[in-house]
Amino acid sequence: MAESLIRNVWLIPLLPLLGGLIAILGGRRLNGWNHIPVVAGIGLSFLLSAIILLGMEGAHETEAYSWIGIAPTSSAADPSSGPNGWSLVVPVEFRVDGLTIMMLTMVTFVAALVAVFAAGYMVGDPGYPRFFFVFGLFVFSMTGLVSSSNFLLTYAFWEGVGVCSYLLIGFWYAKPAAAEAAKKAFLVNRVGDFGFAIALFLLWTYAPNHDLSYANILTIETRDALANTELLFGQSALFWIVALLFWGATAKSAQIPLYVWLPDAMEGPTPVSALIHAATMVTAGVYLLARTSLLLAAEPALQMVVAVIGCATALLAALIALTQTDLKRVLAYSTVSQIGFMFMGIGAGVGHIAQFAIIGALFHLFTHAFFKALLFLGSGSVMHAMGGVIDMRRFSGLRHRMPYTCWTFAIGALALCGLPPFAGFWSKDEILASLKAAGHDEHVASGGVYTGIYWVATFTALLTAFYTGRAFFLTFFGPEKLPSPDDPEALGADDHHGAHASSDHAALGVDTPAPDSPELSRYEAAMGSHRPEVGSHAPGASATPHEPASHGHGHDDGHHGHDSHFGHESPPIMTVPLMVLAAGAVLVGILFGPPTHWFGHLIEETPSFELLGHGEHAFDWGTAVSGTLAGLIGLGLAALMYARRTEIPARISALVPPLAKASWNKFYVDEIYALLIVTPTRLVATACRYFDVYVVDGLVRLVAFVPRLIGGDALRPIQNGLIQSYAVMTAMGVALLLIVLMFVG
Amino acid sequence: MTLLDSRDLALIAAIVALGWVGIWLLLPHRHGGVKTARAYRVGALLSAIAVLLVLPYLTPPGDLLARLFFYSFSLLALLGAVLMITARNPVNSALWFAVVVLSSSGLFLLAGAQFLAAGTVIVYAGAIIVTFLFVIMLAQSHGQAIYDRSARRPLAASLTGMLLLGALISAIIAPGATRKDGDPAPIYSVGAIADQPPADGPIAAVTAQALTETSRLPRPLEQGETPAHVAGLGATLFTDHLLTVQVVGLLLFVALIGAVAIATPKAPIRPDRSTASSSPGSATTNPGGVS
Amino acid sequence: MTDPSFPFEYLSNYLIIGAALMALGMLGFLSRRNLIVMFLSAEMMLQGVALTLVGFSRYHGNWTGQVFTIVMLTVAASEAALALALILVLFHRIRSLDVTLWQDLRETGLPESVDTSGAEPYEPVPGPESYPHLTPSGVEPPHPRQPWEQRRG
Amino acid sequence: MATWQIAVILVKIFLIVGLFQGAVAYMILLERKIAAWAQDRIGPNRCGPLGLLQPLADGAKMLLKEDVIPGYVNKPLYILAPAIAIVMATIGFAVVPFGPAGLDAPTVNGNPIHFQIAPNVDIGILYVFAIGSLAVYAVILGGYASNNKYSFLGGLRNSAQIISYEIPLGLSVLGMVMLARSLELNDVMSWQDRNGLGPIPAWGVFVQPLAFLIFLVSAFAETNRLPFDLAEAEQELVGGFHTEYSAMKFGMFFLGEYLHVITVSFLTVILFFGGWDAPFLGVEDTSWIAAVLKVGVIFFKVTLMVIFIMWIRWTLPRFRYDQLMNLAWKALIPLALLNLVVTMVLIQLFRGVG
Repeated sequence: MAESLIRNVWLIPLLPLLGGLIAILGGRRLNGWNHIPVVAGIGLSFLLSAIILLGMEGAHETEAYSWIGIAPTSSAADPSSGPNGWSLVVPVEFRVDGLTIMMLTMVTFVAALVAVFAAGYMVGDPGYPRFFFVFGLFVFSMTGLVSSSNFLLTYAFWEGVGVCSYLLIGFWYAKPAAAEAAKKAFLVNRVGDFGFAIALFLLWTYAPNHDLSYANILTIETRDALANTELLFGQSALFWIVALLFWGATAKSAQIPLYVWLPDAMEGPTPVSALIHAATMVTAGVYLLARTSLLLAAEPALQMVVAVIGCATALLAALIALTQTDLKRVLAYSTVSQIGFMFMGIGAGVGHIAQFAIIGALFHLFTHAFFKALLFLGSGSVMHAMGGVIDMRRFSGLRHRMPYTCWTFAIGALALCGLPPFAGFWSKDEILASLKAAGHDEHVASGGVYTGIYWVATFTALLTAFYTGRAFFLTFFGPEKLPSPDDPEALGADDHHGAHASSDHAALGVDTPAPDSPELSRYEAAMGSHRPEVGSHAPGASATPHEPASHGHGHDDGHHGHDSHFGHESPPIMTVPLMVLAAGAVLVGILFGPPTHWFGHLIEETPSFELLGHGEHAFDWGTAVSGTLAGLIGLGLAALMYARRTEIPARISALVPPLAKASWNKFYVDEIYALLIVTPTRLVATACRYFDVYVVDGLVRLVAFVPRLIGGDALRPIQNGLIQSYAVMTAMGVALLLIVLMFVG
Repeated sequence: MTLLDSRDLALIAAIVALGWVGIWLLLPHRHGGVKTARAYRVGALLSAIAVLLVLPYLTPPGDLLARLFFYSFSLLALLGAVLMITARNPVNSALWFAVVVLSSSGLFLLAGAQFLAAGTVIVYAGAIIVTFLFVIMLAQSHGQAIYDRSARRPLAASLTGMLLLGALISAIIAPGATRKDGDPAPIYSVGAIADQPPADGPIAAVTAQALTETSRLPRPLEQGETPAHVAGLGATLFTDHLLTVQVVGLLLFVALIGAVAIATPKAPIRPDRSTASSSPGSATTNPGGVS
Repeated sequence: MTDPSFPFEYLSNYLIIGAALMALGMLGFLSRRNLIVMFLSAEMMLQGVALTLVGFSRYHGNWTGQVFTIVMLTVAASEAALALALILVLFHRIRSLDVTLWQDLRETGLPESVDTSGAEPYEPVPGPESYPHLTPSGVEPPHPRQPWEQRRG
Repeated sequence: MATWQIAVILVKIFLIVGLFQGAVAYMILLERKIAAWAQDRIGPNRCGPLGLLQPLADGAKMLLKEDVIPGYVNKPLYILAPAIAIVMATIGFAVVPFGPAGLDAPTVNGNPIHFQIAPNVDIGILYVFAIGSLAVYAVILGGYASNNKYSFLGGLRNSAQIISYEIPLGLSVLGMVMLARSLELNDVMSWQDRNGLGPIPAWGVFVQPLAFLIFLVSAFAETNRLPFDLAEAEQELVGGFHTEYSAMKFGMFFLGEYLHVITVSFLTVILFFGGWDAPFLGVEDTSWIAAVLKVGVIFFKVTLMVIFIMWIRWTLPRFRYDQLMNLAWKALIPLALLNLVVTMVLIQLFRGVG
């Protein structure tokens, strides 16, 4: 069974695509059941990958078919001919090894649950078929990305997930904020993809046989050959390739300096945020770096850079997350921060702990997918209940109204804090342990840096616990309060989000176009239908600030706790995935982690990982204790400050106003980008425009003037509009040319 | 002057001249006037002589049966072509074209291209020409229109066509494959080009990129042996020329959509003619949409 | 490389027949005025080229020529579909298949290059005399407007 | 090619042509009998015992009748049309095996004797389709040349129908072709014989049931048999494209139609019912007795098929023209494509397994 499945592993990407195609081709005819084919497709894919996971031994590669093959002639087939020989082979080949099957199983599992959740969450949206089509397309691209066995194919799917991300962030494309965010994500990702593409060109140029398959590239021989090729600035080709791959990874995985798109990507529907912008796609960069870790391991300087960037990102994002009031944005920054942890792990893969560190990073990727998807879906559930409001200042104390959501969210939060025995603890601990080991390794040149990173990471873990606790307590504890348009915070939100494109609709949350707004009518004109959910589920939100709430929900929060339309728990189709994911967030750490080492053994079956350095590693009680302590302290502080609405936060922010303000404004990164990049680009563009209009166009006009002079009278009559006249000239021309060549030549 | 001897030159000139006059006489009059039967007879005679003059350039291939078939197919193709372009009735034109297609399918068979022979008959004779017959019959069910009975500048057109023929024939028979070593190598001679092996001719770069081993016949054929045809062609199509197949499939798909989009009966462009033109026009457009 | 049972002389047979078909097709395309006959002539040119390609394919002993002929076949099929659709549309507009009626894409200010005023009048082939001429009876129905016979009319 | 081989081929040609022309005469009798049975009549019973001489009388009538050529017809095309009809119907038999042929053929002194006029034609099925597609000309020219509105309409309708149904016909066959990996009809038969699950033979009707249905429907349409005989439609079109034909010219059209029925029955039997395949007759059995038995089996199956076709004629009512076109373009072609794709996927999945 598993053997034939491994041979036909292309089925795993194909099934979700088929489901998506059925969903969109069925359209309205499916009558709101469009999610069924997609869920079925993803579920089948998960089953297949689980079967492969259980029955797999070693690594396999299968070639589905070879799309383009431009092979060298026998004379040019010399492998050492380098850039002068030419060859391009584009096989559609897939591989099954530990890394791949881990990612496949994780992606399809989470995606299946998120799809089920989305089936409840997106009910009634006019773009329902489109949503599930793009959803299927995304799962197709993502599974293709992780199962492809060839850099070129990986790149194609890499772009595929980018496109799907774009389509899903801008799913409500009639909403300007969403359109802007989608554009931003797309452009920022292009910056990174540019690096990836250049890295591919370099690989193609310098790799032996111009073969871009993993089996060819990820070998010691190829690595040495690349390392011995001098390229630019005294650095080897290997250095540049790895650096550019890292550059590509920073964009996709939202690291400094290209992380800015991810928080804005929260404009998309929440299931999308959960799946794409938390669990799967953003980890593609980590996957890529892990996949090429053999190459990375040969460049210690770059590894240091990776670790430092990851550390800086983790710290910065955690600092920003401290003060954000938008629940989804807190989670988004936490995602950025956690991926920073993964990068730290990748960067710590030096010396004999290389394999251990990479496995740690991948394990964090694995566990993170579960609890972050859980947190996002939980926030989606909250948002669903609050009628699209996601600002934490406008609701609180929801634990009685939404018990399932509350407690599953709590489990996710504990996992994120890294408290034992939740999943996050095991994986974070492995990363910290590898950082510490890298610091103490005498073979590593600058171990001090790693020690520093270790302490910063521990501090970041504390911050993580703090802001996670803050979000949880703000949402679910304290006095019960539901959103109302009269809430002073609702208006105040506008001021603070002023820099954002979403400012217009902050009061109405990010998921729904404002009712009665021109955007909504345009949106509905575009979608051709009305979204019933807004009216029926969220009357509180349907009253705009200009129109006093006629329904009376917003005034006395304490008295209408049993309102059947508003602030209720989500339906089972949404809570069941939450519970499944919560079980995962508790269990995967113990099942797969250090207690069993299942995960480690699985990943070790990846061929190129066996070539990495590996030594013995005992469970490090020191990091475990310090990490747990950091988590407990952070959580405790959060409980102290937010569980029952104290004045401490305000006082603290009054104590260090510049820092708090900077954190509130996300450290002005967007503004700096605007100043450093957008403005100069605009200046250059203006200059180019003037050059184009006056110089180039002038030349063109000059050039055009001459033939007009010649052709005016001489050639005009020839164009008589009759096709046969033209054909006569052509035939005569050919005949005369042949005759002339015959008798003159 | 060095490449063709005077005998060939005279023969080609004769073909061109006879064909010119003959086809001019056979073509309809410029203003649709009626030509005398004698003019037709003279034209037919001259054209027939021109066609027969082409025959000396053909080399009899293979055994008796093959020769018989080859010459009959060639003659049929040429006669069919002449009759197609001179027929007054477009239905006859289409039928003569069917004759041309069938005889060139026969020539395909003789060249060992069985799949193409069958495919050409199915596609051309079975579908395209029949569809054309449809349109002709629907558009001109009554008699011959003025534009069928009048040619556009028949003298100049036949001169052009025959000059093209003469130039092509002289380029083909110019010594290339049979030239001696001392002679200059003419690059415009088909023989010279064909004689160069693809590996180092002027098309070397193209063939080197486009051809892998599968696109050749497995080995040189023995005398009289027929290659396993369809399997080899299929293997080539789906390995070396896979992209070609995909592009061609896309082309067909686009053409299908385009034809449907164009031929679907639309509201008349001129609103003032909406009542008058819809009723007689719709009858003619429907079968086209179907076919 | 080249097939010993198919020397250059045999190839040149195919080339000459192909060239003749091509030249005659060109002749027909230039001289005829019926859109459909012109199109058939163009198809005949393609047929000549196909013969040439098949000959070369056999001569070189590889499949490339035949593959390209298949491409030509498909192109011809697509072309036929589109051309027929276009011809139908054109015919629908002026009720005529005459190519010289479509000269609108000429340079502005040029006169039309084909003058059909000197053409001899159309004499319809006499129909079967056996058709009975019935005496009209009843109310004469309103006649539809005359179809738009000529663009200049 | 030795002279005796040509002689054998000529003998086979004469045999087949003579046999089938004669068979057609008796098929007409059979059809009339079946029609009578279906309509609870007696049928022809005057000429000879049980009406067995009726075909001879019919033939004599056809041949001896005055051959009228109406005025105002397009004479060359008018004469050409029936000739095309019968020629195309006859030469289609060239590649149809009526017994073991190719590698399975029995031998005389080591020389194989093929039960097929042109053995080892690499493109057998394509050839049959090519010839079949040329048969349209008879119809369309007959309709056009008659210079008669009803004939013309009948010709147009019929040729549109034939062109349309050629597509599902060809597509439905491709499944079997892909399975057998050959366009040769012999190979298709021997594939069906060689494969199979225990006692169940791998006949096309079992492995490609959908394709079989599509093929059957399209074959009815191709041969103008009754649910699809819009072109003749005696009640509506006064006989369709051959209204103006009489005597032997009409007889040629008639003969061509019945020859088509035989061809189609042969194709159905070969592609979907295993041809000469019977439970105790294997491909490895190349003795003469087996060969004769195989010929018997294939003719038996063909006879059953012909009777089935005639039976259907009196079972189903005629289609309307738009229904006919809808059936071809909106049902059969998509279904045939689907069948093709599914077959491809399954072959890809189980490649190397079976």
